[in-house]
Amino acid sequence: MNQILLWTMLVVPLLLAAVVVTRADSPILARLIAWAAFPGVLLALVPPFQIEVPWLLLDSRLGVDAVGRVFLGVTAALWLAAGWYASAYLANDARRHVFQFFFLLTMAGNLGVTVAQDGASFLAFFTLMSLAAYGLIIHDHRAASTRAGRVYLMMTIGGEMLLFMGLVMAFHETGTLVFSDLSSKLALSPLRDVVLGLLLAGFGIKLGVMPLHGWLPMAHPAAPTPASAVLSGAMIKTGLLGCLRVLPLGMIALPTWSDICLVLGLLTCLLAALIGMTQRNPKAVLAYSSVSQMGLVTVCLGAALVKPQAWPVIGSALLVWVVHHGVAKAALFFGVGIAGTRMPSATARYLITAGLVLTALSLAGLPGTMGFAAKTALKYSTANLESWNEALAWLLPLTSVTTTLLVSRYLWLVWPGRHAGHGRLSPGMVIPWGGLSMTVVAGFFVMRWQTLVNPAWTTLAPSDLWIAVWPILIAVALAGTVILVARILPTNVTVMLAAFRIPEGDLVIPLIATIYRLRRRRYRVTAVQLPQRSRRLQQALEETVVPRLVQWLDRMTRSLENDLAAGLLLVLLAVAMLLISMT
Amino acid sequence: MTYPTLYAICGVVLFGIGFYGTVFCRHLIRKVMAVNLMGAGVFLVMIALAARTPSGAPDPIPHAMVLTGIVVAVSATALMLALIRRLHHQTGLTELPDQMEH
Amino acid sequence: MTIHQWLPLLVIASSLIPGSIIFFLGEQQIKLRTALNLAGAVVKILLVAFMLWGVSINQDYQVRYGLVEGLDFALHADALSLLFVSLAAVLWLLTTIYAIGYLEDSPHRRRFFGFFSLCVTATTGLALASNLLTFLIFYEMLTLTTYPLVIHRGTPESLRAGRLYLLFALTGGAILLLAVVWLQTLVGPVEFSATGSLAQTDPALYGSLRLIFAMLIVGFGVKAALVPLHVWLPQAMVAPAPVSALLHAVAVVKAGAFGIVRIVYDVYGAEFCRQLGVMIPLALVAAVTILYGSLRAVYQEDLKRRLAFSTISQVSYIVLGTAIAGPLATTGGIVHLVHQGVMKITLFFAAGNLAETLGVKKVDQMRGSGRRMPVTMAAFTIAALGMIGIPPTAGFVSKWYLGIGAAQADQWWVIGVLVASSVLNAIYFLPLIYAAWFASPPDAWPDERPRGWFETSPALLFPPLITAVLTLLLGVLAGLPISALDWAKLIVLQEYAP
Amino acid sequence: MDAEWAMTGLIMVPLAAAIVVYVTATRFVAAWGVAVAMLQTGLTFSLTRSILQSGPVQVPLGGWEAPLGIPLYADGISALMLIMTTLVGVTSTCYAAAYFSSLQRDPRRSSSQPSIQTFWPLWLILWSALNALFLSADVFNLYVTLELITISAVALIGLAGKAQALVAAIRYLFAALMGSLFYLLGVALLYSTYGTVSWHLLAETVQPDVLTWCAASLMIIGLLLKTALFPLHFWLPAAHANAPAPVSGLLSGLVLKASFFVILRLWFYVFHPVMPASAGWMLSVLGSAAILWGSIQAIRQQRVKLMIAYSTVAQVGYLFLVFGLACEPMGMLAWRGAAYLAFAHASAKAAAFMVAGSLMYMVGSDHLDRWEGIGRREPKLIFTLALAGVSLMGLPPSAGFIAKWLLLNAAIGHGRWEVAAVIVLGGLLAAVYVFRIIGVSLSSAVPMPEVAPVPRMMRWAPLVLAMAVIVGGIVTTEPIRLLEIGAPPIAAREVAP
Repeated sequence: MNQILLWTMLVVPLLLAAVVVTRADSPILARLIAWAAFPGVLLALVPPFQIEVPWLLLDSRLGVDAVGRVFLGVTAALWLAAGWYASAYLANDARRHVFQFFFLLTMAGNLGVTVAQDGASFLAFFTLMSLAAYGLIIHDHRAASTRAGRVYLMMTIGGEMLLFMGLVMAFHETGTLVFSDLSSKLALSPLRDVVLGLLLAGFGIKLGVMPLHGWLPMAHPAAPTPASAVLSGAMIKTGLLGCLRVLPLGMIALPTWSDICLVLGLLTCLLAALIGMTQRNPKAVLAYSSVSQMGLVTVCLGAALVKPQAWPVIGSALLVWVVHHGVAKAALFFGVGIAGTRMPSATARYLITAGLVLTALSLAGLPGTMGFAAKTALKYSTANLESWNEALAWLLPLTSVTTTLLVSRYLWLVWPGRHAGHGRLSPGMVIPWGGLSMTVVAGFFVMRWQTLVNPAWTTLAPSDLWIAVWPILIAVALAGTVILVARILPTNVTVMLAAFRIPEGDLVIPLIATIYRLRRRRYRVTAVQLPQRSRRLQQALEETVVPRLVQWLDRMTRSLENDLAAGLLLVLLAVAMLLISMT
Repeated sequence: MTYPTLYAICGVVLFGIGFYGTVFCRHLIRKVMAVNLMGAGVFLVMIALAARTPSGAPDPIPHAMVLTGIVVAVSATALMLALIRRLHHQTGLTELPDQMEH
Repeated sequence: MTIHQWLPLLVIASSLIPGSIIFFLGEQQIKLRTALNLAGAVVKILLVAFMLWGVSINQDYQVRYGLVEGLDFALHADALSLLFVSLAAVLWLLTTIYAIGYLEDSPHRRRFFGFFSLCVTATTGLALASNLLTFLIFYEMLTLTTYPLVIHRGTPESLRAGRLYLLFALTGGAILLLAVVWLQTLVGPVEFSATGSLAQTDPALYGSLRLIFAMLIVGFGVKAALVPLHVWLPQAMVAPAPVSALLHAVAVVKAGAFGIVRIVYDVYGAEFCRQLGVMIPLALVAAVTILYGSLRAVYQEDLKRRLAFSTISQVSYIVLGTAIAGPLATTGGIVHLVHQGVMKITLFFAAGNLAETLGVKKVDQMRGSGRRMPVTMAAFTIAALGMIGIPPTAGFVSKWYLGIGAAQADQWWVIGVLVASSVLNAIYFLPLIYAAWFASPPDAWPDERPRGWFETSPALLFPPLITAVLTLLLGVLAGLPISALDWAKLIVLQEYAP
Repeated sequence: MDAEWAMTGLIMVPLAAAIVVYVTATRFVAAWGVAVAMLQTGLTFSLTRSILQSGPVQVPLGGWEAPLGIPLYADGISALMLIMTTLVGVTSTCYAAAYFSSLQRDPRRSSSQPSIQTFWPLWLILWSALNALFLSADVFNLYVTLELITISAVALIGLAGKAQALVAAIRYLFAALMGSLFYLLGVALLYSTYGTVSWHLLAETVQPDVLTWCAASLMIIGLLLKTALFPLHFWLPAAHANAPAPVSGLLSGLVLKASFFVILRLWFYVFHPVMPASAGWMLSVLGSAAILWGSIQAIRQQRVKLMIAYSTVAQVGYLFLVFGLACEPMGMLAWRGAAYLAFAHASAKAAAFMVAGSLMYMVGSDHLDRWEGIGRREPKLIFTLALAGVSLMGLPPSAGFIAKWLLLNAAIGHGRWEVAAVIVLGGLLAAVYVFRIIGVSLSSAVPMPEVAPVPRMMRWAPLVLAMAVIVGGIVTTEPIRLLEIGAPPIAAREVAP
């Protein structure tokens, strides 16, 4: 039964994609597409199991395990929501077939990644997801989308290659591709650091850790809203899943890697938030927020690599984080679409505004939301790291401040009613959004009630509350100050300040420009000079060597092929033969 | 030196003269004559060497060969003359043109 | 003679006889010719299938016929040859169907199909050859039967390409002949055997054996288009698309690569090759070829030329796998023999469809072609992704085995080469895919000729579709016991048997 | 049938037919030719079978034994040469019948073309003489048959009637006669020393002394001139290229092989023990030079028939490689290779000349420019040319490949890398001129040329011959076994310096 569910989950989106290609346009098909991720939700509820599929790829293992289950649940739920949302969002798009096609393929890949238990099938689903997502990113064909798509593709292929190399080496070191064996054996191999370097870099690209994040702030704003939601909510988590699958977490301490993870994680977290604050596109702000959040995830990984014995705690903290960020971020992305529409009534506007604010602050760890649980979990799990204690004690609250500022920026940009909306607010969009937003709050209570997570993370003790709240308050105060100052300052100064903006994709932009310049120059070298050289050689041959050879042959022929020469040669040969015989 | 040897050397000399003529003469009739001279030289050698038995009685076989050879030589000469005549008839040439134009 | 002796001959005859008869048919006897061609191709597949079944239950199919002393004509169906024969048989059928559609109404089809069949005959024979001499015979036959196909159009460019092809192929063949004779005078007639037969040679001959190895590689390298012997291949692109397809996927280029595999494993023996120290140079040549081919492909504006340079690069994967040696790399090399064939033929079919239906020949004319010819371009896309080595296509499986094989042999640099080549493949394939699907089509195609109900005629449409599906299946179902990968593993098991 | 009858018949049947045809001046002259061809096939077959069964055959004509009688002798190599003659002869006969009858029917051509009445008797005499030569058991008889061959061959060239052909014929005749006289002088010296002309008896008594060496040098060099070995080939290209269509093939295929056969006989059956290896090596060096020179000249020609004629110069060079390679341990390979190459070349070259003749008949010229696109009109003929070319290039599967394979084996086996290189290079150069013709003829740069119709037989005869060359590369066991019978004793000899 479980197996049937597994195969249904994997095959249904692919089959639907095949049907979409034929441009069949029926309401049933549209509904099926919206529900395509549902088997995944069901599968997340069954007990863990694993099956061997020797005929698939390189002896595949598929299955659901404790970690994968959480990822699967979040992923499937988000895709389900995105599916519903998309059917409403794109109802009038003439090219929705194209969107649906790539949407389904990406979905298949993303769901597959969560159930892949070996390197090859993981890589296969991972690639399917990554490449198909390209179609989502460039869906609207604006110049910015195309450029974003190109950068995305380059980095995806690069990541693909890193993962390929890493897995090849990992297989060589461990003799297996099954993750459960692979990570434990890898811990002991002499090439561990090289392999981990390659794999972490490969997954880091997907995860968007600085400095590998360039594609992310370009791609997420470019994609249509439902796609951005899953890109940010579900797909970047596969990078984390990959790390969890291959890292020898809880087995040994890897001080170097932990340092790298912690430094990069914190940097990512703070820098991304700062850059994000300069953005004007709410989706770009959210994208940078994702980068920033993934920085925190990286910090967790670093923590787990310092203290293996703390892994059970950190692991569950990460899972909570995954669930929370996925749901909240998807809700925020949906919110961008919803906030931009014409509100039917003031009540609706208030409700929607409240939902947006709640979700946004949840991201910053507002008590009573899922974000609080996640934040607390993070704090607990990173406690007692010998050398990092001091720094983390200051830096983590700081990240809360920056996150709050970032979501404030987001709220400022999307605040319902500030701009004249366009388009109708359709229930197909509101229901998924509302569902997710409610989950953000409800999730907290579910967690309290469940013993799945550490009970300490969900106790609303005053000290914990205060620790969670003061950064938010500081940030709100800061934001208020900024708004006030902006009001007071002369207009030309605000305009000047507002002109300061870091482009989406920050570092990547100059890099890409350089690559293109180089490529053009190279092209000139190979395309023009090489034929010229060979032409010169050919000319030399045709004009000097060949005529001379022909002349010489003509002369030889004249002097050799005539009666006189032959007569003389006849005698000469006869004498020569005689002499040779006699010697 | 015995007579047969002398004849034989004579024959070889004739052969050489004929060879010289064939190669160096350009007029075709001269060439024909030179080839015949070569042939005559060979026949002379054959006949001379027929006297090789101790008794001095000539060996009949070389004679038979020479007779055959003469027949061959005659027919070859006839063919040569016929071809030369035809060539002359067609082109007025009495010498072979140079090789190059094939 | 028993069935065991007849079968290899029948497999060869199944294309030889139709080919020979076709020459004597009239130009206008189209139905009969088509029927003959297809019948031959189907019979060949059936025979090969029967043979596969037989070999899997340890039947020994071989036939031997002495030509002169030390020169035996010998055929033997071993696992490696069957792999190649199966590939040739399947792709021949598809290419024939394709060619029938492609050459509709063009002149000299009798000549074309006659030589086409002979070309496959030579390939089959070469696959089944069980000693170097038989191999050589079919190798030369291949050169001769391909020439009329290359110059089929008879234009000055195609004649020039034909000349260049001959110059390289015949010179290579001559060097090969010298090497084979030399080898034979040193060690006697050389039979292919699973682990090579030269390991016991007197060490005094090692120098000569090295030189012979180099000559053999040069001889085969011409057809396998190893740099710098590749010059002819991009020029030969003037041939009609089915020819290019066959040339690149099965016949010529693959024959060279197959020859190298034979030399390394079945003549010298991998272990002995390493002992002689000839493997690393070979691997280096292959690596240079891979990178050079990919690099040049990036700058080609002509679609078929781009594919040609891609072939140069991809075929050397096989050589690379062979040269790295070790069971895993060998598996990768051998399986790529099949995978590359399937993928590359798809690409050429698709390129041919574009040229024939829309008149699209240049890369920059492909904009929007995916909307006009979705099935063709879907096939193209799958094959191109396969070339890059994207899982779960066939290309990934090959690349994976090459990678882990290189690791096994401690040749880490090879992984770098593979990755660099994959990146370059992406650089020259992905823009095409992008242009085809996401760019808007032009107002008018260069030379559009609508054919029938579908986007193009069914004979042109289905072959690439089938091979594209095969590309996917070979990758996705790589673990199945009847997959090419499994067969390659079986071969490797024999090569490395103690 | 009795081998004796077969041998006599092979000589007498064409001779008698020649006389009948000439005397009666019958209108059905071609029918006579075809009848002779059929008879010859049967006779050759029966003789070959008898040799395969019971070894070499010696027949004293009229019961007169050597030294007085004229014995006939047939061993494996003569049988192979006879098969070659019959094969080329039969196809040429059919080709000639079609060629001349269509000439007769075509009023525009008959004035400038040779009379059909003259061709047949000459050809039948040539045939008879060739058979006689291959069956001769004494060196004087070889001379007579050689002369017969020369005279009939020259007359056949003269049939073309044009000035160019006459010049070529006269030049050829002088060269051939000179060669014959050199040979005859050698025979005289031999007879005076050993008192016999039977090569069997000579082989038993031959001694290494000055007179023998003189005789050997004279005979072999004379024959070199007749075989047109480089640098004595000056007469060949013009003669072969300007002969009428059916004659060129005969000249290149058969007439040259006659004098080569005599050299082979003399060298391996008579002089082998007394000639030093270096003398053989000298011939091989000349052969190598011939391969290169002939091939390069062939490439340079603009007329197809000249190209094929120069190709003959090159192929003759291959034949002479055997003299340097015929030493232990690989000597037998070389010997077989040379004999087989003679066979292969005869068939392939005759086929090539026939194709050239047919196309020249259609287009009116054998200039390569005029042949552009002709292959699209006449694919079968070009295909035939390609098949013949395969053998000339020495590519498998063809008789030429087998022969070159054997020679190459011998060369490398003896460490003769320079020879091996020349063999291979010659093949490549051959490819250049063969494919030059094929490439031009398949060109689509010009509209399809208009051509005169040609009799069907002029398409089929060369194809049959070309197919025979291919078959000769596949069915090799029997011919090679034939060559074992009466093979010369290539005794243990030192490799040449």
